Amino acid sequence: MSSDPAPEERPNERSEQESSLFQAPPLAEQERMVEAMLFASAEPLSTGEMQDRMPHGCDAAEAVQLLRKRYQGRGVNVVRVGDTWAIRTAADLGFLMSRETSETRKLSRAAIETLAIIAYHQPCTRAEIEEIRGVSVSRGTIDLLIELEWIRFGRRKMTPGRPVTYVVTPGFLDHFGLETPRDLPGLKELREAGLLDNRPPPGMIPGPEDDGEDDSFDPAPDQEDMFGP
Amino acid sequence: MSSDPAPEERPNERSEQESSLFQAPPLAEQERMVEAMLFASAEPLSTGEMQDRMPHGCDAAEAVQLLRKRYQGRGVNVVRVGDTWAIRTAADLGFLMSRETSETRKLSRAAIETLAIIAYHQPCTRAEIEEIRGVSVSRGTIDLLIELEWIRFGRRKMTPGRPVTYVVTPGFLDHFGLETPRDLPGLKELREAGLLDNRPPPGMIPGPEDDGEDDSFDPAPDQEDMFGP
Amino acid sequence: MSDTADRQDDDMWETVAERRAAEALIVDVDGFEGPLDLLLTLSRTQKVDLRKISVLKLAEQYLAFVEKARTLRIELAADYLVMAAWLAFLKSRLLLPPDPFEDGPTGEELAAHLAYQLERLQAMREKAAQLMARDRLGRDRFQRGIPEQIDTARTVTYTASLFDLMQAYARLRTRDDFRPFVLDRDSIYTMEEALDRMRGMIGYGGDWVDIASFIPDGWRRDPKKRRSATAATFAASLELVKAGRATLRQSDTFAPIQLRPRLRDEQ
Repeated sequence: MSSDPAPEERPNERSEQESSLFQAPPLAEQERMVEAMLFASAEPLSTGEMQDRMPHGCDAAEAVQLLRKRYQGRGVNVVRVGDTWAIRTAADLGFLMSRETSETRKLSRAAIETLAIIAYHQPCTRAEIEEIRGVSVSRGTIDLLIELEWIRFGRRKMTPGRPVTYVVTPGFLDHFGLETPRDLPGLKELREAGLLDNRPPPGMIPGPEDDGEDDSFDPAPDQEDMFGP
Repeated sequence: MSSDPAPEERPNERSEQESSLFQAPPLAEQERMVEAMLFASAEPLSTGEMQDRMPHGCDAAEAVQLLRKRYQGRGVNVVRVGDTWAIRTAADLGFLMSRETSETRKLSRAAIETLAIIAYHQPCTRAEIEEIRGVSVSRGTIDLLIELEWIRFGRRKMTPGRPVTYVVTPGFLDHFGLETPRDLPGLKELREAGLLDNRPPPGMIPGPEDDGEDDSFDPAPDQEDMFGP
Repeated sequence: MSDTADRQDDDMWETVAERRAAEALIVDVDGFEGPLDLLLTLSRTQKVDLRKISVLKLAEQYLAFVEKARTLRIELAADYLVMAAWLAFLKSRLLLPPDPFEDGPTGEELAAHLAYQLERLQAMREKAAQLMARDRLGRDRFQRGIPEQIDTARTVTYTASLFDLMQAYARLRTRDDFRPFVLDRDSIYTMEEALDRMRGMIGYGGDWVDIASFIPDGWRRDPKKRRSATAATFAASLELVKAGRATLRQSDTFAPIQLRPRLRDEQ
């Protein structure tokens, strides 16, 4: 008890929590808790974050699955966003929400294409984006996408110059309604068609570090991880 | 449906909406709509406002009642706010809306020194602490130690100005694993523990009680008084 | 240049309307996002699967475009011209029989890569469009309008061990012990003290005085103190002589040392 600095601040909760130390609340109750937390938050929450706030012994992951089922087909749905969960209105009811729509900035073609290239090729360097688009990428385009919190810096590539890479964020997944980057439309087809390969121009002998395939920065595991089968 | 600002963006919904002009959607569907609106709205909505946004023939008031029933006992409830409706966290789950972060911080040097002086010299005035530390003691340092319940006010000193004194508390003894303040190691033990490794000139080894302070500075009698058997 | 390409070019300039349209295409060169974008646009006139595109025909179209742009004196960015040069090279590679002694990629390989680049760019454009057409947050799907404030109750636990406490106290006490070092001076009379005392006593002019008379009262009995005071007074006397304020004399070895303040005009 001496390690507890302020037990007298919340005596009730404290004792509630303690009494439940060895007996987690029923699952239905846990579901209610997850429901309350997801409703209250505009941002997606991880099961870890939720579990931290729940009484001892709760299983937020299981409760989320129950809740998700409960909200299937309802006006709001429990959606997965990467490793996190959120409640979002059903897409077919968007017309009701016209008043909530805030003026969204019109994105330039360069920004949209750059975003798509990063999403499908991540982790992706600026040089790779430029190679695919055939033009240089302006600083402002990348800045805008970072500002929108749709992309962020990934690890540096272990190629000469150690270029930074870009990857998409959970905010990107949330915005475009994707559970994981694997759910990007047509990803499998593109990969099968070889269109996601880093194919060097003929005549260029790909060195061991030429396309970042070296051991210390092998993009494959990342992609496997994110886009895996 | 002139309220739809971008009908050309979602032609399908548009036509769906039009086909429903003369036939209100099923009540279950209306309930979904109300659910989505209440969820997404930045402020509570009246049934009138909701009905304005809903397809022709809908009865928002009825849909709200259905929804309210559905959420009874759930983690969030549909509640009436004046003439309007809102979704709110169930009252019993309010505790989930606070995140507890605990942080372990090391006591500042000023605080630990002040505490040490009070422990070794109690009852001890602020002026005495300052004399020993050689710098002034901030109000915040004393406040923090009081807040931690490691020190408290002792009796006023019978010297001009009748300054307040500070003494350590049983909580202090508990935290530091001492039975009485007399268990604090003296300078001899400190030296043996290697804490006073610089050898002061001979004849200059003041013990904790041996620094020429007046009698009231002697911790022994008062401690007897405070924590005595 | 093949006949078909020439005829096509002629056709392009047949009517005023078409000519205007073509000019618009050229003048609007800024509207293209680089040579690859232009090539992709041109490839659409072939109306075939990008994988079956005739790169040779495409190269000719591009070169014709650049040529037209030049006759219209339209400034073309350097990369358009670089592409033109490369396509001219590619065209020659595709038209001439392969040189068995020459290293490097064949025309077909180069053409295949260009086709691949176009296909990849086209694919990315389609995906970008699909992405933007998804049910997007804030347009089709919405988050909670009144998110509830999660108040963070931060509990700070301060830690300090008994060792910290002892160390802090030891630090304070040790600092006391090591205040600027001062010798135990109970029985030491310094030259500075002697000087101060003597300066105050001698004034200007006067008789010879035994320097022992300058030793303060308390310093005469205790031998330790007397020794210190005598030495200090002697040293101070020498200082006064050095400063020209006094003269010293001693009649004999071990005889008393006498001091006489110097007169002002003696200096």
